[in-house]
Amino acid sequence: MADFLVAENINSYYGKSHILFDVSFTVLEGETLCLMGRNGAGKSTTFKTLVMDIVPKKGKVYFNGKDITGMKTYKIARLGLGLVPEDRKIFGPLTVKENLTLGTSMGKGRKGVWNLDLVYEFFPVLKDFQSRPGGTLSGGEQQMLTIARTLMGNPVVLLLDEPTEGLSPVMVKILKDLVLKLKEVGTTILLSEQNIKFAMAVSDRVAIIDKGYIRYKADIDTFKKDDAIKKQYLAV
Amino acid sequence: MDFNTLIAQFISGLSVAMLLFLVASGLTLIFGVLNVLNFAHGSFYLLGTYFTYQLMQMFDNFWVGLLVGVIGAGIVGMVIEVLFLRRIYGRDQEGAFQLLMTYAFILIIDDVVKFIWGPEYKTIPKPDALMGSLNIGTTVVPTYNVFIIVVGLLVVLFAWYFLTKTDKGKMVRASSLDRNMLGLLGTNVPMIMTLTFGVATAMGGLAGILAAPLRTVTPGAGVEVIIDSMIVVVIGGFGNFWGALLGALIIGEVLSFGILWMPELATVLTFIVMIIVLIVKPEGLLSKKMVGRK
Amino acid sequence: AETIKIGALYTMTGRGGQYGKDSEVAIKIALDEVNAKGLPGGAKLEVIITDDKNPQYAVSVAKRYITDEKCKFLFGIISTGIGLAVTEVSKEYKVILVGTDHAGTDLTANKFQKYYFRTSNNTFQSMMAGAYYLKDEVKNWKKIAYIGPDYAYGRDQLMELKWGLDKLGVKYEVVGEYWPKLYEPDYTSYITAIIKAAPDILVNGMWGGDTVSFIKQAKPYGLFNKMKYFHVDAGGNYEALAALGADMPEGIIMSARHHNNWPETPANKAYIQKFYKAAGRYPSYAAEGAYVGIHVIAEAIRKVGNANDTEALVKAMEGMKIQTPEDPPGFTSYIDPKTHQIVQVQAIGITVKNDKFPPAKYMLGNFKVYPADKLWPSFEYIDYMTKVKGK
Amino acid sequence: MKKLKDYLPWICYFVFFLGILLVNPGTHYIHLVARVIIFSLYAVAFNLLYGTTGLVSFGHALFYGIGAYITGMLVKATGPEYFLLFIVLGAAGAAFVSFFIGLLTLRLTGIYFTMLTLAFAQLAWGLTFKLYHFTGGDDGIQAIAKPAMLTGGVTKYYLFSFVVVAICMYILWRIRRSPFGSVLNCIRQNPQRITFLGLNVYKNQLKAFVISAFFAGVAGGLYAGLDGSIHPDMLHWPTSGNAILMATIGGMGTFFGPVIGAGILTGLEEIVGKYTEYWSFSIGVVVLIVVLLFPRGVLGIKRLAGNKNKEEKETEVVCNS
Amino acid sequence: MSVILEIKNLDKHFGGIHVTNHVNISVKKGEMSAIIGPNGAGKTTFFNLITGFIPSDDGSVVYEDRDITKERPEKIVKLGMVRAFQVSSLFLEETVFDNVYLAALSNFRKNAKIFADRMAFKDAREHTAFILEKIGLFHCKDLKASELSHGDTKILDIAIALTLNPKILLLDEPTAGMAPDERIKMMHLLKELHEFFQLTTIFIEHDMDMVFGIAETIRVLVQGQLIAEGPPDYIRQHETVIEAYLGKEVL
Ligand SMILES: Nc1ncnc2c1ncn2[C@@H]1O[C@H](COP(=O)(O)OP(=O)(O)OP(=O)(O)O)[C@@H](O)[C@H]1O
Ligand SMILES: Nc1ncnc2c1ncn2[C@@H]1O[C@H](COP(=O)(O)OP(=O)(O)OP(=O)(O)O)[C@@H](O)[C@H]1O
Ligand SMILES: [Mg+2]
Ligand SMILES: [Mg+2]
Repeated sequence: MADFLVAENINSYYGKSHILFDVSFTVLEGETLCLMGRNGAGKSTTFKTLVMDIVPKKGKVYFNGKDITGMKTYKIARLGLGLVPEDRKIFGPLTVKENLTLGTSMGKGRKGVWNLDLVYEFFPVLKDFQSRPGGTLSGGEQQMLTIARTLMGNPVVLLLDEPTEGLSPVMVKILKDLVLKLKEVGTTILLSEQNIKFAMAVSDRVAIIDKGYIRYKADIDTFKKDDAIKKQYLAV
Repeated sequence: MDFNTLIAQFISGLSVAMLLFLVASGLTLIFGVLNVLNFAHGSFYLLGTYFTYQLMQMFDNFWVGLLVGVIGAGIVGMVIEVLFLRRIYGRDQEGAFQLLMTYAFILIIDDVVKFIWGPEYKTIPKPDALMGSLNIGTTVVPTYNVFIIVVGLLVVLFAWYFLTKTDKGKMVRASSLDRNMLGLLGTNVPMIMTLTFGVATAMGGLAGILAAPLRTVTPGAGVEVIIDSMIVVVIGGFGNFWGALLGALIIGEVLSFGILWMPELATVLTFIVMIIVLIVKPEGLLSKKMVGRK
Repeated sequence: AETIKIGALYTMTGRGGQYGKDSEVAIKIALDEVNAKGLPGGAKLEVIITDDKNPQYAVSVAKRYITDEKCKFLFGIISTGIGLAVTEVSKEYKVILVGTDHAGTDLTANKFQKYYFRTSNNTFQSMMAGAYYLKDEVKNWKKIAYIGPDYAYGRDQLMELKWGLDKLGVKYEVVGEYWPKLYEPDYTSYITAIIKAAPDILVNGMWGGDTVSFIKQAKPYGLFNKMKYFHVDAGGNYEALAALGADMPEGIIMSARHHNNWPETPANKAYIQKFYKAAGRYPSYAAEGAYVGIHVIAEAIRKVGNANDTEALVKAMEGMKIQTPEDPPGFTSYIDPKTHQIVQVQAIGITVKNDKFPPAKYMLGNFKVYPADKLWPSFEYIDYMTKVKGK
Repeated sequence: MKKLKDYLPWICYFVFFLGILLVNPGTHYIHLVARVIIFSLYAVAFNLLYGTTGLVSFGHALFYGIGAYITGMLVKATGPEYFLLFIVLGAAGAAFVSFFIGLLTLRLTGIYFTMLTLAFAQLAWGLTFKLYHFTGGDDGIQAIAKPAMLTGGVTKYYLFSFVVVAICMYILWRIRRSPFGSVLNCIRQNPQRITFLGLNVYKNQLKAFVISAFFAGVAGGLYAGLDGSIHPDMLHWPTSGNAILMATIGGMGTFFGPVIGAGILTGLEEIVGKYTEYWSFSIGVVVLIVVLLFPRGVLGIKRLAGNKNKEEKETEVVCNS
Repeated sequence: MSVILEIKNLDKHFGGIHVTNHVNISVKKGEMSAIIGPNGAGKTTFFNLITGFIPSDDGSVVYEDRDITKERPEKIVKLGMVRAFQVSSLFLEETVFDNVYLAALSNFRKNAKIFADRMAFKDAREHTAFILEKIGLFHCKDLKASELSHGDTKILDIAIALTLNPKILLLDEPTAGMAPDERIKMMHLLKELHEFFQLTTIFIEHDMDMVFGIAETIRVLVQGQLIAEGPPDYIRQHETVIEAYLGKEVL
């Protein structure tokens, strides 16, 4: 296993507000790392920085040994970093199917298993609704569409920002199976989650971020046992 | 009113409509795709014409001029998009800033044209092949007008095919909705936007060039077409390509028959149509009410 | 020596921009002539030109000219609307305004004020000459149709022509009035409607680019073979002849306020030659009004001996005789003392092939000339106008 | 102390516009500043819609023009004795028309609204142009007399305009700071939430539209008296565009910004027009610069500078309930 | 307890989909209830229908013996049925105080005052302070809404709703996207508010701890139909609910 996605001392800002302070971590090839933390801790900001949606003022991001700091978002996407954003960003007036096909553009020239049929197999709802405008889907349906859309591009690294938000318990279960399946085919995953049970079920390692600082890193078994940490940063 | 007059007047309306549509289509494309109200669209109409004029001074060939004019208008459009418009995307009150920025370009381009080519009226002759007239029944229709109608229809077909049937077309539509997300999915959004703007301004140029043999080529001519084409867009439904076509047809025909029956009202007829449409369907004839949810 | 400043306002952008630019050239030519000849006390004339944009701005500039730049004269103006706004300033500040282009009859009729003078003809003069032409030169007609831009200029011409025809006792019937907007780009529907109305004569009241568009669009419909075309205030403007080139139909009746090929006097030829040398193109009618205007001012200053006594200058201009490029042999233009309108002959012609003034391929020819005093002043008409339009 | 800071702009306002009379730079410049005063009312009224409510009207010239035409035509018809009353009637006329236009246009949002207002204003412009027996058409209407006490020298009319405008500005200022003003300000930010506060977005926007039109009408009426002449150009779209320009240049997020914008635009027009016929090019370039570099306008720059320090401090405050 | 909200036969189609299928619900005054159901079951739509945000195809909504089926949303709010949003809906450029204060002005019907100073209303000021105090946002009243953390924005959203003196409070996924600790805080807060104000509360949730923790009644919507209704214990055991929604293994 190689260091696949590396954040090195990244410092990110919104305008003048300093959000991330020297955030560093590494995701190994094929593993699932879960980034945890309270609301406003900086998880989403970290995700956005990794794909250069926010360019860090300081620090570097490496993907597969290559420095991608400051690269254009779409180029990073074409390298295979697929972000599933927390706020979904469905193309409302476009149909579900059109939304899905838009996802393929990041997968150009890369092989992978995902295609329309497989996606529909995992999310039958989407098949039923394929010719409806994406904007008319319910909150949870949109969440599925967002994930499916990114999968269409056969990402090498999947960045999942709170994928279970707004999903019903059954759907959360389905999603869990999906993530496990993705791991099986070797997808590297960076996850952010508030649903701890879900996180524990799929992650290999855990990092905790608080007020923009990485406070803790451990593998999942150590973390499970470390109640003090859970209490301190996650209040559970 | 006899049948022949009706036909003649109908064909006149059609020909008026097609030129209106050619201008409005670029406007509506920019609007529908980039969410930009390109108030300067008429300036590209003007620029295309002057480029063609310049080329015809050198080569005396309408078709070469046309080609160069269209491409020229597109290139200027792309340069403006890259250097200026791009910087205001996503700003608060973006609409107002777009308006001001494109307004600034009306002012600038008009003066630049005057500076380079002078204030006098220029002439672009019709190509020889399209000189004469055709007889449709007992009605005389200039060949050139028929040519414009045909070109208009071709543009409609092409745009329809591009926007709804091709992947690029889908990207173009998506980029009007969420540029950021599209980028995250691996699409080179700035390039798409630049190209779209270029295509649309080239269409503006095309409209100007096709109109030139029938109209007066002069600085200021661009501003005059913009309000009419905006009304077409309003009537048809903002950003809707078919809407622009329908709007243009309605305006063309209403004007055409209005002139027969109520010549006193000619100058306000378009506005009357617009107000009626608005009362009945405020979002325009072919625009679906947005079903987006947050 | 003293510099006498003239504050000029001209449209320099958009459709009317060409008139402004041409006037600018003519002003330079006239200034050279005037200053070379000399003014009392070795004074020099100087002209400041500003783009007038719109009436509000023009008024502001006019006031600046007077109060800040100490201009002794206001000058120029292409649009009647701006002329009407600025004539108020002239009246308020008692500074002479010499109008060189705008043709609205009002300024020398119902809206007359004593500090206003005009050195080009008004629409009434054109249309009255037109009425004579229709009566005497055109045979066997009864039905006329009118098309003209839907604003004061277009409306006035029809009113004046009708008044003139009635006055001359001509019997006619108006079978259609068409009112496209100013700068209408597309006349196709009007053209088919006019052909349907089948008048004997189509009277057109457009100017500049609108004339060009209309003729280009009407020609392939055969409109010019189906009726007589009559367009005597601005139809024969050189800029339209130039823009139309070979597209100009032959034998249509037109006129303008100045012609480059008529009269073929040395004065006219010299003026046109000078203009061509300075600008690299032939002038449109507007230039001549400006050219004459400068000479009128210079002449008045010479008579009075200075430019400070406005009342004396007004007196000097009233009734002033001045030889202009458009005067045929044996005639001298003069300023009507009652209305301050320059009185000139009107020459109406028809289009004939003539490529001596490229890029025009057709110029006017077969001129019929209408003596000045038959046309203006017509106090009867001024009364009529005052009744219709108010003071 | 807060009070004084609130009133500081007012003090500047009075000091500048009255002080200029003491300096007495000459008739032309008084006339110029009189234009600034009148335009500033137009721009501030417009900004109630634009900066506050978030509605980009591109047809405000319509209301400005109606104010001017009603005032002018009434004076022409009956004489100048009731000049002030006619200005009020003109403004009322503008408000009346704006009510119906608002009913139609406010059903649409964003740029759609913008285009519609433009279309209506162009219609009115077309009509003014065309109905020349009634409006004088393109020739406009001249020799609009002023009451005896305002004639003779521009200073009297300057003072008169100043007083009228100052009163209107004060009213608009109060409106901006009233509960209603807050509602408008919040409609811009989140209309859906306004609905679920139990308030009707449409009605409030309509009110703002009518109020804004009323004061634009006052400005138009005042202008009719300034030059004694009116013209369809007052209703043409560049006049509407000027409102957006003045508000943006000065700072649409502020109350007094548009006043500064009016000053800058008028001054620019004066200076550029004086030196080049390529004024439209020059103005275009200035607009570009403003749009690109000073999106918050002149007054906004100051506010931004003030905010910077504040922002940095506030990131320290973490509000954890 | 009397019935405050009576929904009869409510029906809604979107194109071919039957989103709300002849739903009958009666809500008792002072009840704390939850609506659960799979994604796309029609929960949000249900809220949209009863608050007048979208029109229903059929059926009626009777609130305090008054038919409000065709009322405009702002009218319904004025009558006391108030909602907070799934994605918090705030005035981002305003301070926390001003966000709530505007609601207070609306509550005291002072919003249309066009010439008074907006801060001149003592009752509204006090009410605002009271609500902020109550909900625990008072100490950050001068922060801009855009500067709040995700959790606080949701609390502020609810604060705005409360300021309107609701009789019924409708909450669409109040804890979605919240960290576990904030979620627990929110749960306590809702319970407290419910008791303090005697509020009838209906909330939509996917977090089962929350649903089973505080709801007195749970209603289950599946494909637009109300398939079960009852106290937590009953729902927990309900075969169809488990199958359609909860799943065997609770995550
Ligand atoms: N657009 C923005 N402008 C300014 N500050 C922002 C912006 N977006 C987020 N922030 C601030 O940045 C900090 C980190 O936000 P971020 O969205 O990364 O948190 P998060 O860990 O993803 O939280 P959550 O679990 O709520 O999604 C927060 O304090 C937030 O208020
Ligand atoms: N405007 C609309 N047009 C068409 N279909 C719609 C529209 N609004 C909602 N729907 C459909 O109605 C169904 C119910 O949607 P709703 O948002 O009420 O679900 P929900 O129960 O809130 O789901 P979630 O828990 O995922 O938020 C969904 O299938 C959705 O796609
Ligand atoms: Mg987040
Ligand atoms: Mg929902």
